[in-house]
Amino acid sequence: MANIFPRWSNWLPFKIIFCLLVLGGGVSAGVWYYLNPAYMRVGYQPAQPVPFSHKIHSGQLGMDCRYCHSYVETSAYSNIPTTQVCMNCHSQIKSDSPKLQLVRDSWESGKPVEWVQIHKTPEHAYFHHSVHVARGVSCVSCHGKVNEMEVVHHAETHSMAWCLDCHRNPENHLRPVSEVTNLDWEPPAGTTQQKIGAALVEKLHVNPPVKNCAGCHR
Amino acid sequence: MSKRILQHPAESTTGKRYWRSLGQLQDTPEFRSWMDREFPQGAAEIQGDDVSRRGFLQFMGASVALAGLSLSACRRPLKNLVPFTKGVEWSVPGKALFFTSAMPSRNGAMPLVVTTFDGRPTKIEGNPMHPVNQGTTDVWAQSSILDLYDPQRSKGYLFGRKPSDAASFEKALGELLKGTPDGAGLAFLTDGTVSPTQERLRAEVLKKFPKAVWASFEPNGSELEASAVSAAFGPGHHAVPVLQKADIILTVDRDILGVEGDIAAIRGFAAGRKADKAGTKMNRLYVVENRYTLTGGMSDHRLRLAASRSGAFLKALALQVAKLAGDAGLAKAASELKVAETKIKDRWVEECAADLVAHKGAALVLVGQRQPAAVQALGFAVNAALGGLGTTLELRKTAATPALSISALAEELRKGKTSALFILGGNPVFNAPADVRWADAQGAVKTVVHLSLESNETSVAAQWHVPAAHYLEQWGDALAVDGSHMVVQPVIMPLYNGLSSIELLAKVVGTEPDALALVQKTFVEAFSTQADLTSFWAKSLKAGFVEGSRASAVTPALQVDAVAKACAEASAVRVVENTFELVFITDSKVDDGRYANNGWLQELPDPITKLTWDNAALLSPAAAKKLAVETGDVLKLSVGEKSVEIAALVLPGHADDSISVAVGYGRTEVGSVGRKVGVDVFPLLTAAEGRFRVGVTAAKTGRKYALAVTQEHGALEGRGADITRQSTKQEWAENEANPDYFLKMGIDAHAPANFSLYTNPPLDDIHAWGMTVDLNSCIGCAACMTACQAENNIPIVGKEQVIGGREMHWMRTDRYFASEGGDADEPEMVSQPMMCQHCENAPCETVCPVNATVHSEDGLNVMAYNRCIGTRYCANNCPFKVRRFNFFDYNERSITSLYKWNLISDKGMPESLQMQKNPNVTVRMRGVMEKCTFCVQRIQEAKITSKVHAGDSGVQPRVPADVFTSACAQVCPTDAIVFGDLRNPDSKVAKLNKDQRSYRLLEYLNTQNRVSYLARIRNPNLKMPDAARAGSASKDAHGHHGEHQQPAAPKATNGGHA
Amino acid sequence: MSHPHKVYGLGAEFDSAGALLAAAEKIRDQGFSRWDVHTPFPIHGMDKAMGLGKSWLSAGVFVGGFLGLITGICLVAIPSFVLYPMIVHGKPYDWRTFPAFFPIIFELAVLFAALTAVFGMFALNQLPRFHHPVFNWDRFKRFSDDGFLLVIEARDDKFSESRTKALLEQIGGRNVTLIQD
Amino acid sequence: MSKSSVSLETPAELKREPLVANNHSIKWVTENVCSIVQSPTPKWWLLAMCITSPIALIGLICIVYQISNGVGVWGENHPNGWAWDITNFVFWIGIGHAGTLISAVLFLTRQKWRTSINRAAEAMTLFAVVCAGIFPAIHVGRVWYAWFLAPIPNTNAIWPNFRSPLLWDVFAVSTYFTVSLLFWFVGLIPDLATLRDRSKSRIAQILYGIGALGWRGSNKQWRHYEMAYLLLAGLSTPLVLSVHSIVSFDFATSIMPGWHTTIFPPYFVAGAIFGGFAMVLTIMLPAAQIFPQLADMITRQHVDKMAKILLLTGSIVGYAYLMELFVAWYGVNKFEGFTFFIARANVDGKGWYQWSYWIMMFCNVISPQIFWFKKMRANYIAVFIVCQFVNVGMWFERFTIIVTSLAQDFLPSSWGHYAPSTTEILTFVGTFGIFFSLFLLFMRFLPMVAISEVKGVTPEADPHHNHPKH
Repeated sequence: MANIFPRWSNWLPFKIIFCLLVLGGGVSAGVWYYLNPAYMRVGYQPAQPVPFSHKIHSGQLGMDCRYCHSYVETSAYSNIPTTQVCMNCHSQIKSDSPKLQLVRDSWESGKPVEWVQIHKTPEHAYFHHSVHVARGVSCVSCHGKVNEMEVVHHAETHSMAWCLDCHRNPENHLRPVSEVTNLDWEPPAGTTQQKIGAALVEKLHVNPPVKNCAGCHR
Repeated sequence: MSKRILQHPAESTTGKRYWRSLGQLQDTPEFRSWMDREFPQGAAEIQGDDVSRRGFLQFMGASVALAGLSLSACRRPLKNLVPFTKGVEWSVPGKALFFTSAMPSRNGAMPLVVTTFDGRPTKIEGNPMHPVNQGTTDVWAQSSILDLYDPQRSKGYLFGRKPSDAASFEKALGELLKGTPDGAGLAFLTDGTVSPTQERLRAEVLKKFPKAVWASFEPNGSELEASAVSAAFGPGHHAVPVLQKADIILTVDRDILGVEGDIAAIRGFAAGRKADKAGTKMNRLYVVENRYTLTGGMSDHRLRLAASRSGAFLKALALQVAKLAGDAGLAKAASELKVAETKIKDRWVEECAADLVAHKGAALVLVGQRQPAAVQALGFAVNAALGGLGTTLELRKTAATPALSISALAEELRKGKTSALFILGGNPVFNAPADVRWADAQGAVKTVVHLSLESNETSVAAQWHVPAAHYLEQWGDALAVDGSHMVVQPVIMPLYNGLSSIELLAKVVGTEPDALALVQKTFVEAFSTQADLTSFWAKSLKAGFVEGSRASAVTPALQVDAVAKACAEASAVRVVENTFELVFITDSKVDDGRYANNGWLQELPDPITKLTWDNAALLSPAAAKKLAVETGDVLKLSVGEKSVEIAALVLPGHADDSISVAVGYGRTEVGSVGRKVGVDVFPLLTAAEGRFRVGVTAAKTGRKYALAVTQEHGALEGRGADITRQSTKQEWAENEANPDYFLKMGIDAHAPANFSLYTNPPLDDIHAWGMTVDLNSCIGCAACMTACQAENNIPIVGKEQVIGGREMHWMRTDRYFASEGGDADEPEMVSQPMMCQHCENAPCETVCPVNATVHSEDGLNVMAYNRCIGTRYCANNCPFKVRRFNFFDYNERSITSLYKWNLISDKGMPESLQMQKNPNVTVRMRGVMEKCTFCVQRIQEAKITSKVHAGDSGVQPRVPADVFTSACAQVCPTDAIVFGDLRNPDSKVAKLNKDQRSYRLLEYLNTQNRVSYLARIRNPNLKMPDAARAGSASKDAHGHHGEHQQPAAPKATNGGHA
Repeated sequence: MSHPHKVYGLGAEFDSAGALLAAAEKIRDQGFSRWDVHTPFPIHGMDKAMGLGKSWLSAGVFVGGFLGLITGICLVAIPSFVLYPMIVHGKPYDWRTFPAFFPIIFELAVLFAALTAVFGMFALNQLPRFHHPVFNWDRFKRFSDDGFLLVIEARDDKFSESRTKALLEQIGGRNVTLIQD
Repeated sequence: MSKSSVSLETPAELKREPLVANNHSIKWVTENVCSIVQSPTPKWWLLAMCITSPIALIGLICIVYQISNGVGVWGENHPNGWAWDITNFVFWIGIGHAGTLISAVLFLTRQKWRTSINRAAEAMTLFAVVCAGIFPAIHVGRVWYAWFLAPIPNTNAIWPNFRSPLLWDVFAVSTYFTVSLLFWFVGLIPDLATLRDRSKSRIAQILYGIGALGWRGSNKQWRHYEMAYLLLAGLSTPLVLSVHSIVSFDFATSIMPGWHTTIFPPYFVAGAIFGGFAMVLTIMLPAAQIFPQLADMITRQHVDKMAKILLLTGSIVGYAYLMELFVAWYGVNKFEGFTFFIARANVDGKGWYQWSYWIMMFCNVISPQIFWFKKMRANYIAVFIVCQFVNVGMWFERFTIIVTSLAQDFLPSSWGHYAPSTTEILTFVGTFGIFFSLFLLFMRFLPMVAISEVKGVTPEADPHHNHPKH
């Protein structure tokens, strides 16, 4: 028997190659799936220090988003409301609720409530809220149906490709500027989102940066 | 930032200590009043963000708290958003707020508008409403924001060099003053800035302490000019040149467009220099100077002459003017002046005088402030003879009360009877003239209280050091160049509890040290005639100055006999043959040393020498040859018993018997930036001889010293017609009808028309951003470089790196010395701002392998830092070499530890410096390329605003013409840089782009630059002997060019390794 | 196909390349099909002597190269023209920029062709195959030195232990050995 | 095998000098080549490794230092964005051309003398490409983002710029390395089988056995093997020409004076062959002295032919240099004229790097001219010395091209000197350590000469050769 290698070794290279292919494919698929904003971000739902319910305030009470997020139409940032804004109502309503103890403490001590950040724009991207709102991009397009969320979660991927989806085809997402904060808005019967969107693109001269990197990176 | 700042105890030593924490102040009345003052009411919040990028430091220490991983947040670290509890009026998170203010200086305060983001000032601009500067500023105003955030600023009281506190100081102050009820033994020393409130408090101090002594000192001040004015016109006046009214200007040893002028003079000159179309009226500038200055660079005719011989020149000129104008008084005065034996080019003087006299009433002669008072007085007499009084030379009543000179004060102190000396600003131990022997004098005082921004040489020699408030931190007032009353409005609470000088004086007087109240009281007294003072205050505060408060001109007659007497009494300037004169020049960056710890200024190349991080002995090529030295050789300059050793820098166009050296370097007690930078030449400067000194010997030491010069090569190499196009007024008039006159110069005159096989993709945005740079207006002051640095978060890299050629400035001002025939001694100087040209066919783009730099539809060559991997190929393929690479992590690492192994060296930017960063511009990391973006953050802001304004109206959103501009264009004192929308026919840039003088660099490459230059027009007097030289270096001569080559700094021997 | 006696075949050794060539011609003429020669270097004329035609590997390589070409065109064109057209150096984003894409298309064509050549050869030669019955023949290792060997497999229809052995010895084979599997 | 395919037969009518001298047998070839690998480790080899491997380690330390601190630890600056890094890259990649050229082009043109040197030359190619690949990889500012170069679909929806010559480089160099590696490995398979069959130790048997992939030398295998080898040679030939052309595009497609030149592709390819052959000789001449067993395989005839190639390619390169000067003069473009006549040739004393230009001129154009003389071609010492000149000269050629064009370009204001840093120098020196260490490992563990191919050119290999065995 002068054979150096046993008979089973003939299949070994193929087995190794097969394993490597499976492993490589698995790693690629894993990276693809897990290291993707669709997994990393979507569904992120941290507990907030105050159990504030958007579902009650925005959904049931029908408060406009801009009551609290008051600078969304003027600033790049959509602000988190001050304690004062909470207290505008809650000094009268549910003024004894234990859930609001932190808010009352904040109001008395002057120490702000530390809310947990959910949507975080990457450091190299400069997102501007006011221009989006002014051009008919609804809150719901990026933040999902917050009015149905008891606890807010990250609803969309916020990846660059996702941004580009809308920047390239804004007609798929635009709505009349007056309906921007109406999270339940649907295109009226007899028309479609595309038709309305295309008309708005035309009317408002919507021309978001697509080739211009400096639109968002500067 | 692992700690939540919000829960910090007030005394925390580990957290941020640059501003008051919430815990410290939340319930105190001061906090409330401060809040009311800064943000009277309303609602706002701070959104968490990362300081490393946006420098977004949170107001009051509210902060993003990185609390690590928690179960509910297993995918990413927990970050918090911290809103205000109560909103603050006007403050909208993420939006800039603008406040008017003013930067005090000895030349008159600079009216400013300060940009703040969430309570922290980030950028300074000129006040566009003020007639003096109309929105423009200068290098010092731009960089003063960095002084505010200087991490090595004085942070507390020092007593005997040991930390103390405000309470101890108050106690000590009380005891000091108790000891001397009439003020005997009290002395005050202030700097030369004029503040109405300080003047008022001075009067109160002297009223309360009548025996107190009050002195004032500015190392680079204008005392000689003041005495010349008072000799010529009587005391209490000062002279203000009105350059916009002058058609013919002669400066004699006076850098009126540079360090010896002010923004009003620069703007006045530029206004008279506009070359809108061929044949328009344009001023003519004759310059007599010992070294190239910005003024010399703008000259039509320039005469190299040692400062010590300027008197001789002026005498010859005055005699000639007197002869032509028939002014016997002037002739008499001039003939009385005793001057050094000097050979002056007769024809130069004759033709210059003839030109001046021919423009009687519109001629101006300016004499250097370092010249003897008699010479300056004679200069005023010449102006009077030329009919310039009241037109080109305006006289005003001085605002400041006379004070003792520092020499007199030193004598007083040496008597040993002074118990307390208050030094309000300034650094006399370092920069008082050597013969004053200030250190001894100060040592004779029992208690010296020194108020300053930094702990300097004077502080360590004083018993008490009091940290000063930066002008952006405390209320104050000041007078602008035109004498208008301005309120210095603070935009941030004192970061380190510093006191302003008026607060300290108020403490001395015993009134409430409330700066706002003090300033308002002055205001009320000054404008008591106003009906509604409250709204007048508010209106003035909003405008930044008090309208109508401009100082009015007075018209005293020239006392020609007094001038003659002064001339007769003045002793002649000695000239010692075979020695040099040493001219002490005000440094264009650190001034008298006060800005030594400002990294932006230290790294800013001097407009003339392009030297950074140093001073040097400037001398002419001929003098260098005589001494057998070249740039970088250390010279020993000796006079009397004193000597200094300083590196030589050979500068074409310098007078051969003169050496110039900038003062203000060689500071010893200073932060790490300014330490060991340059050589202190104050030991050679004496009060007796003034700011030039004769009889100085220079000797080669044989040692070498590495100078960090940013422009190695100063010659144009026969490329003048390609790069810096020029013509003369006369030649332009001849070619008025030729649209190609400026387009077909240099290689473009020969190259065939560009032809492209491609159809370029359309740049079809509604806007097309572009820029023009008017070389005729640009004086090369480099204010644009500093503005760019402040706006765009550009780091400094340190001297070693500058020597290695890694400076990061996005724009530079190229300075060429060029002359036809290679005349090394008499070259012309040309300045050219150079930044990314935003080529439509950008060569940098195609070579980037990762699409990190591409083109936008509005014509920008955009750079996505986060995509860049740093191949540097784009920089290589840039014909203008305007791209800048982060060779190291200049933002995160100290410039002294760049070569230490990264693993063991500390990283991170001082927090106070993070506060300066523009939140709308990425702070770049190492390994990425960067370059001028045309201030794309401003473009985007403007576009977004136009879109938000358009709303759902259906109006096409479009940025209106000239509603914003780039940082460099905004700062430019001469409006040479104009930025805007080329596609908007109403915009300035679109109009200038069509100017006949408009040309683009290297057109033959077909890069289709978006930056165009407007050719420079010189206005020579054809009768002058040197008339033919004007602009000749930029003419398209074939084969017989030659320029002088500035010997390069020994860069190559200092390659960038540790 | 399993052989009851696990006989793989018969091996014979020849003196020289020429002798082997002559022997191969004879074996071919005898009508054997499952046999081969093992030599330290390829012998000129052996293909003909064994009745083998031209290798078809070249056709596969052409296909591979062509696939590389198509891949290259798609790789450069789809992102540049369809997925994210960008304005780069004022160059159009359509077919007119193709000259700038030639290098990558070319390189990919060559790469694919070369990979096809190598791995196609492996496949045709059934490599890697570490264990093989011929290695059981103790004189087999001489093939990689200076041996000229001829092996006829037992699977060949014409194979017969005794007759084939005789044939091999007759045509000059030495050390004719029965190779066990 | 058909006539159209390669013939290993030496036509008898052309009475050439034998490629294997002294009429050795096939067995002799095996014995001699394998004895290098299978004899005990010689002392000189250990000594050489002790020198080269620390040098390689220093290079690696420099690379780690550079990556952790930034490109600033090198001497590059504005305007010299590239200097030693790309010089070294082009230098090594140029050297890496000889191996494939010898293997492929000479194979296709039936230059059978190649057989004894092609294996070592190919190995040299691979190691040179390894060294070359280091520089573009580490010269980028953010190495950790170098994967942006790969066209991978990503959530940013952004792609590399396929118009960039640097991306072409990525594809060209990686393809070249892959194909060269395959070519080399395919050639090694029969020889690894030889080593496998001769090895006594179990470990060696297994290791060589794995490398040999179970090669049995059967004619059915040889048939496909030869076809594969021929095809690889056919593919490698345009590849080798394209790679250096593409490397030259880095410069030729730019707009810098001195770079923007259409002559670059042929000039660079010629230069690469030139430099590559010099490096082959640099290695093979000492190797032939160290291993006397190889002396009959690497004969004077080989050296003579390679010297002639050096003369030819050196002259082509010289022609290119002169043509550049001519075009610069004829084109009347002042910027280009300045680069060639002043920055490089320094006719008026204003050039900064004229020494580099004249070193290049002397080494690359003048020194090979001695090979017009047969005596010089036959003198191993002279050949070796000229090869060293060529190695130096080719490095300076790249340095001249890169640095003179960048240091003094369009605007005099941005001109700047360049000086290398210690780290930069040590990194380059380190690549020599890596190169020679790898080559020493190759000499020790793999057959330096293509055994089966050399056997194919022995007289005995001819089936019609009637010489009795032994």
